Amino acid sequence: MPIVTTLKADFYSSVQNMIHENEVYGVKRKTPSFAFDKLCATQELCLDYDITVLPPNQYLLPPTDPLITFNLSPEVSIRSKVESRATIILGIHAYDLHAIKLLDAVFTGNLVDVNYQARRSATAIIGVDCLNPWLYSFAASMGTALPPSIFDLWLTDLGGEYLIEVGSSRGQDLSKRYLKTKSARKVQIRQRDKFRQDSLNRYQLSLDRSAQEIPEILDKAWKNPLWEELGEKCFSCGSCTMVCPTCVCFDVRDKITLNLKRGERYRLGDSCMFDAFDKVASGENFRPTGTDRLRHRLYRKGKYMLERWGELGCVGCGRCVHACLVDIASPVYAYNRLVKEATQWPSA
Amino acid sequence: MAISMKLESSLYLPKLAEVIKVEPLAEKEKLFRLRLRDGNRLDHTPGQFVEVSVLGIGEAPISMSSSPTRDESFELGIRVVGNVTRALHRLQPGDTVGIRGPFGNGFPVSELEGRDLLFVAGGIGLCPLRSMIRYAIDKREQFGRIILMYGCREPAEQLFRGELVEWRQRQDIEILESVDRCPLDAAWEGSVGVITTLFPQLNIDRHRTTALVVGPPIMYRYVVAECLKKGIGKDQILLSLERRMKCGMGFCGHCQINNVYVCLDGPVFRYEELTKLKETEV
Amino acid sequence: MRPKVGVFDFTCCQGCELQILNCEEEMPDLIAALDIVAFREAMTERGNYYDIAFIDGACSRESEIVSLKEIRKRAKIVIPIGACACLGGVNCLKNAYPMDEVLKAEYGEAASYYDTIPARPISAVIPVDFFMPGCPIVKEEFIRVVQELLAGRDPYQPNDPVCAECKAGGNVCVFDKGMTCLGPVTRGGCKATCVTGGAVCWGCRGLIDEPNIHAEKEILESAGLSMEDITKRFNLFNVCQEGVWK
Amino acid sequence: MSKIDIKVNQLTRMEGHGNLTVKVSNGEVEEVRWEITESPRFFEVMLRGRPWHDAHVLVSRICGICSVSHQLASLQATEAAFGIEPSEQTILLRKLLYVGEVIESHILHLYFMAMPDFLGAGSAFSLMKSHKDAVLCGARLKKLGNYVMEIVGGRAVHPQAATVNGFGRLPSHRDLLCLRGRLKEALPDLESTVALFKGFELPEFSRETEYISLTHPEEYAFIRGSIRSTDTGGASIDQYPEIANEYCVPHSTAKFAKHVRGSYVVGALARINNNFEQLHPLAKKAATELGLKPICFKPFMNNIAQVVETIHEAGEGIDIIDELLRAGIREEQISVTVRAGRGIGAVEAPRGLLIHDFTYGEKGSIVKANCIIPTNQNHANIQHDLEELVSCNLDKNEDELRLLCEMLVRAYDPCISCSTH
Ligand SMILES: Cc1cc2nc3c(=O)[nH]c(=O)nc-3n(C[C@H](O)[C@H](O)[C@H](O)COP(=O)(O)OP(=O)(O)OC[C@H]3O[C@@H](n4cnc5c(N)ncnc54)[C@H](O)[C@@H]3O)c2cc1C
Ligand code: SF4
Ligand code: SF4
Ligand code: SF4
Repeated sequence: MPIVTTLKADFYSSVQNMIHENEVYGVKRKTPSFAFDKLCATQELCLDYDITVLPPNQYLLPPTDPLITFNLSPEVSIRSKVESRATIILGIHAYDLHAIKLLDAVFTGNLVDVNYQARRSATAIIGVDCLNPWLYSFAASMGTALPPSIFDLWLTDLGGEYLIEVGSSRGQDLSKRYLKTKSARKVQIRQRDKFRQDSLNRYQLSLDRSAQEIPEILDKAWKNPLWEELGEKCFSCGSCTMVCPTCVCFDVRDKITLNLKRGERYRLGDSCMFDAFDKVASGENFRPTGTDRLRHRLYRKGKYMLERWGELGCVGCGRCVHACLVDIASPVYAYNRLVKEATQWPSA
Repeated sequence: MAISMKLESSLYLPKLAEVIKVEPLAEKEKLFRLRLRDGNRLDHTPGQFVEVSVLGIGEAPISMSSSPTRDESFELGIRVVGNVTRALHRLQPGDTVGIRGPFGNGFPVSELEGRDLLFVAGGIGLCPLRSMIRYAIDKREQFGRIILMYGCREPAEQLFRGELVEWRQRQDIEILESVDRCPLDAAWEGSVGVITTLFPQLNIDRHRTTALVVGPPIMYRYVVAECLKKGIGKDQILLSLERRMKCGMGFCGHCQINNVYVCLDGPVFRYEELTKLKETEV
Repeated sequence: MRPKVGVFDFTCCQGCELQILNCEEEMPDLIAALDIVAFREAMTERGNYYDIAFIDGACSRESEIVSLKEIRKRAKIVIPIGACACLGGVNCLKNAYPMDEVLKAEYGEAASYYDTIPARPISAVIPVDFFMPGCPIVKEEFIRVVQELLAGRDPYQPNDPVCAECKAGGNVCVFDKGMTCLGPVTRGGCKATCVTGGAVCWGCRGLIDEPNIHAEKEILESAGLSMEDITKRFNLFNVCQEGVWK
Repeated sequence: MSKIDIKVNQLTRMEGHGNLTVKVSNGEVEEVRWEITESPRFFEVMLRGRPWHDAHVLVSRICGICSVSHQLASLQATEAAFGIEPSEQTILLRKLLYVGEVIESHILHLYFMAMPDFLGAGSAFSLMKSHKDAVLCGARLKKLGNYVMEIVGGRAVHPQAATVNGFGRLPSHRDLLCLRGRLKEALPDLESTVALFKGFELPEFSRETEYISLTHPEEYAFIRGSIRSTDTGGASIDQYPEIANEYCVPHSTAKFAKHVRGSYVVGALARINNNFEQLHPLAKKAATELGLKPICFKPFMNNIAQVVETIHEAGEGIDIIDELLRAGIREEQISVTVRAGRGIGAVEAPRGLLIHDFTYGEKGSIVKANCIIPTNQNHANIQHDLEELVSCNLDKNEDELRLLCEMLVRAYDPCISCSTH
């Protein structure tokens, strides 16, 4: 696939055209942070950002997502409901794209979740390299600071222009339709690689071991007192999961009209950190304490998802590190502590 | 541009089923006989479950109680505990429910062929086991001994009393029954005490026997210990687990135990597998 | 048969009843689905038996205790609505003082004309079947609870802290802006409307079932609040849950 | 009618709990009594020790219907105490927030509390069958008022965005454009409201009394200004204790008030009587059409004054938005420096003059608070009106007289839970 360049000024006017003809979700300022939101004007777009409050998953797995609709009267009937619209996500960072790769594995693997799939295939992804990483991010050490090859277009800010890597035929079409490009020169590609390399060195948080070792570390850590130490402080507020790009758990509920004639079944985001997540009707709660839940979450991120879906469940974005008000949610902190203490505590 | 697709392939789309018969089993339990509106069979394996919807209330995972060896209808034994089950209990013949599934692995039926089957049921646990019991009865010649150990809290809580009478009369099934306590006015011929008190009377060939255990979580630890004492292999003790469950397909995350999903990898587990899971203390 | 519904008000600002009237869009369907037989703020007609009684306001007079008991006798399902009815709400701030002092402060010489007792939630006076917290109640929640009751299920009671919906809604946490918040221990279900609306969570929906009070105190203290500030903060809506706090 | 014995326990379609007693025997009025039984909540006590940043959150809970008024009065009291002058943008946004409250509150009264009387029904719910269009028109306008408060304040009841010296969250340019459109679209509904109320026959009753409201040289006063009386002219807001003269009556948990006569009136009619000339042109036109001009001594005309003010606020709303859009919405630094001192905030709640008077200690907590509520100021006048209304309607039968009395009380749109704060 080709690599091209475009002048920044040209790029921004192309974005204006893109907005005219498409539903474009881009990164905007949300003081003191940034957020994905529907773009109305090109001036709103901020491509030089460190982190967004929420990952762009909301466009693939909306907070509430109807699954079926039904009629109860005059006759019972059920229909599946899939809402999707052609969408462009503009400005995604590499770690968030890695997360989408994981979602793809979860929702379009052996069993296909049509609600996800319909939206996913209607969504074009234009990403951008994160050259000035966020204080809390540790994507470099998770190996997620550079994009997996599932993007349509990928931008790198070279100063006066963007270097654009075309990743798919949809990207090709977008580029043809909207962008004024020249092919990239070798020196520009070298420049990109250098910028990327520099950015990797700019991450302030990092794992003390390679990400591949996390499952092994966790294998020996089930009874580590760290879980208790952290878990005691947990609010069970689910903030860490709400901001996480790889959290996919959901609850399912029914809604019915006041005249009891029609209704809808929808899913909505749930969290394994909530007190009642594992509670069954008999009253049994299989993960009754904050400690149990915190440990489960960090095992899921560091081990279970990898074993089941082939990707680590943490992409190192750092959102949970910052979101947790009692500073206990950080995977990098927990994994590093476990590495340090691995020799001091008996394994389970 | 909004595209609203109606995809019939959605895994969340239940099939409509009609209630053809409702039978009380005990104070809080009823047996529902259902048939899919499209006339198709569910073709389940004993031990599998379905997601039953009462539209407008919600969905609940319920084990198949009937054997696939019979006609195209199927049966679910349901205890009232909350919203969906309460709504189910309000249903009358002719009413409609939604059914998704069957889900889960079920019992390893072909592997069980030729073996002695020790069914250990606690309370509502008889519902899922009944599916396998009836399967074994219908294909009686394919299996060795069939032993049913059934424990309840009180005689009045026994489910499938009519069938128990039938089974007791058969020569080819052995039945051991217990109740935790027995009111003075109740007629009761079985033992009094928790289900494990039945084990001393049990004589089995430990090499030929597979135990199929379903009951409340606290029962498992004690029953497994007894089975092990009898010399049944860790891989020949099968347990069906209950967890909170929403989708039934490994997406929603609720039923996860360490890295296994009860809905996909279970609900039937070998005890041996469970010993490797740190979150189940069976 | 449409269920007979009564809406009653006690010591409160009647904002929760107004929230019901604010369901403008759903009003025709609500009226079709419910037989509203008592709703003093909006209607003159009045019935004597209720399938569902919604009660707005705290109890703060002897006469209110009598009326509440009467309503309980006539109603199948009693649902307190709003912070005042569910928690006692702001009304309980006066409980810090002796009642005769309170009366005197307001009425001076004429204090003896009037009576008041320490304010308390409805559940402290009569058994209740559910509660719909919030100051004011959330319209959507009211509609949902009615729908669920009509459909024949127990209404769903949110029990996750406000933070969850706050984060899921994409808010920047107010702690990042140098403010403080009761979101981590307060019962959600309001879509974190106060944070979304530019303020902080004041705790109007009461505590979740198992709040981590210790951790909340810790984060408020590390944000610079004194124990006195923390107590005041918490007391705005939750005086009656003070025991839990201390 | 020689003997009449009216006892209305808990008047309906009204905010709060009030009872009405009328006794007539042998053509002689024996007793007329307007009685407030609402449970007092003691806000002045609750306010003691509250920190400055949540005083407005607390006082908002004085009233669910006019929570914005209470918030603004208290924010202004706090700002006055701290010597803060909010920005032009803040004032415009507060006015806009107010537009929402006035529309919502007036429409709620007009359509849901007053209208059933004119159409011989017990509630707007029962009018859904016979007068569906009118009820739906009312619902739409009410929703509009709520929508304004949602956009500017965060939600309709106890909005959250307004804080000391600013707004915690600002509406976006897009929000405002949308809001402007909605206000414009509502004009036909407002015209129908005029036509509807023009068609109602208001009871003929007039009694000369005093009307008091805020007044402001540059605008039809809602959120700022000084005091003005139809009897005694101007006064500054810190003279309020000499104006209100609150006193207790044994049968009422709410205080009563009087100025130079035995009673006075605040509210929509008082504002129109004092500030008629500053009404928005659209509102003036409606006033003419509805036959309302100052000074009007007919209490039932308060309903009409509310119609006129609703139109005024809709017109104002559009103008305010235009001004905000011209200047562009800017994020502002909200800075507050705490100091000890006293501050008085005065606004015109939908039901009339509302004053909050706070004294702060060194650390920015309230040491003393006083709230003067509109309906308190009307209670005595309601009582006097009732007395006269009964004595000149002794020819009516008991039911007719009861309805007339109830309608009179409702015409004041009393907010009793407020008045028994
Ligand atoms: C594989 C499998 C097979 C099963 N087979 C059967 C079967 O054959 N027969 C049978 O009767 N049951 C069976 N069950 C159990 C059955 O699924 C549950 O009883 C059912 O889901 C309950 O649903 P409900 O809507 O009626 O109850 P709910 O309304 O969901 O809840 C019931 C009770 O649980 C508690 N509860 C629920 N949610 C919460 C919460 N968020 N917080 C706190 N408490 C909560 C409440 O106390 C409530 O009273 C099976 C379960 C599984 C997983
Ligand atoms: S676990 Fe935390 S750091 Fe990892 S992907 Fe999720 S939010 Fe980001
Ligand atoms: S780890 Fe932190 S963010 Fe996550 S649930 Fe616990 S307290 Fe909330
Ligand atoms: S603002 Fe409050 S409710 Fe929202 S996340 Fe922060 S602490 Fe929680």
